Amino acid sequence: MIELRYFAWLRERVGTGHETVETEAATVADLIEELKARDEGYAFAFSDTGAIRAAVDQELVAFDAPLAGAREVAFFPPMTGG
Amino acid sequence: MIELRYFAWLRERVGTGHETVETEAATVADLIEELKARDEGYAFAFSDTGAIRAAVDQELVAFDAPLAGAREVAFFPPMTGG
Amino acid sequence: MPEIIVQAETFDMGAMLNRFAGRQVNAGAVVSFSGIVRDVATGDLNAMEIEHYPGMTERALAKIADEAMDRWSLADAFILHRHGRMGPGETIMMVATASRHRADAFAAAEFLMDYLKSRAPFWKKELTSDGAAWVEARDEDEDALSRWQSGG
Amino acid sequence: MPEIIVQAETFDMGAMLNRFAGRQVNAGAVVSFSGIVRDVATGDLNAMEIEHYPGMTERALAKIADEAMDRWSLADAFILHRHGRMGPGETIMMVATASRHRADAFAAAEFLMDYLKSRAPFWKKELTSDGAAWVEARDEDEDALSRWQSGG
Repeated sequence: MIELRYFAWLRERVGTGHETVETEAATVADLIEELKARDEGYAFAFSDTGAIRAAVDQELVAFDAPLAGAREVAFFPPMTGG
Repeated sequence: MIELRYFAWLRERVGTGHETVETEAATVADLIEELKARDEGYAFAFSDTGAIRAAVDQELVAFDAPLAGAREVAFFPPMTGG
Repeated sequence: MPEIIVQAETFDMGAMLNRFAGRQVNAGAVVSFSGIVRDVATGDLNAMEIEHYPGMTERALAKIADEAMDRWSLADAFILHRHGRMGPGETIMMVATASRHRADAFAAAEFLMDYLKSRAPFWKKELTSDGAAWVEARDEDEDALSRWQSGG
Repeated sequence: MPEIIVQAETFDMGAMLNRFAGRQVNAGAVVSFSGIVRDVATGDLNAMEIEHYPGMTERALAKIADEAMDRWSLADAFILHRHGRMGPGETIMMVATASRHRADAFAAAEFLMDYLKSRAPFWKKELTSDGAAWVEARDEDEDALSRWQSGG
């Protein structure tokens, strides 16, 4: 069981800020593919992966990061703080 | 007639903060030579010209700056503000 | 130990600067950066909304501040970033650094800003009379990071 | 039009930062530098005395600030420098810059400091239990100017 979190326009496109999923995905990239296969909303939300960043357990990671042991995975656009 | 001004340790060595002089010196360097020739106090004050800066009419200048038309010449050590 | 504050409430940048400078015992150089909500090009910004990732935000800011403390000779560092809704003219965030050497205080403050812009989980949305729009990340903000990656 | 203040009186850096930031209409980035009297290495600084050249001081600071306004995209700049006697912990001076772009605000503030250090007619004297000693100019302060001379 992994807690998924979405922020900013990704949250708006997915339609929720968080959800819990059962997944066998080995990496962040695998998880994205799984999500995109769900329905057109997810497919649209994740269509431009170049514009998406991911964090595993609140640390920024590359898409090839493994999910073994992860409790929380977050997806969001590039940050715009400051 | 030129008004001379001295600051920081140069003022302390010369023994005054300002004085008025009659001079025929053509440049700042000439004026320094004139002052050094006055007495041992001035000779000591101006002994290390590498450690002295000059301003003519409140603008920093090089020692070869002309004195024609100058009203005020100031001598002081390198600045240490900030 | 750098201080990190994440809050929705407004704050007084001058009071924060005095508070930060006042606790420095032996650091003669204090640099601050403050970010203020500015109007958009079209001149009709009603408000800005900042979303963040509670938990990760504090971790990311602490990590950035620790990195700055490691890279430069700093006595102290401070980051405050707001989230939620704010109007034009309100202060969004502030960083401050203290050092014995001004060059270190300046470099570290700029480093904090560059990293915070692109590595701390905040997202800005501008609300104008045309509606709401997420602010897009700028390539130059990402580029700004590269200079810190080949030796500070 | 940059504001230049030369005074003997103490001042409140936070109040000055708020005053400066508060008059910016469209500049989202405000950088400040404050210099505080710090104790000397031997730990027995009683006071610092700053001598200056009235008249030339104001001209030199205005020139430096104008140069910063020309070089960068600045909305505003501010310099305050004290003279006379001050004790450890007191604020000696402050500069502030405002811009739409943080990189400009940072670069201009650092430029102001670098020039002010070596080109504005102030001289510091440290009073310790051993007596009074003029602070010597540091080569690195002169060196700091060189980077601004090959294009800002």
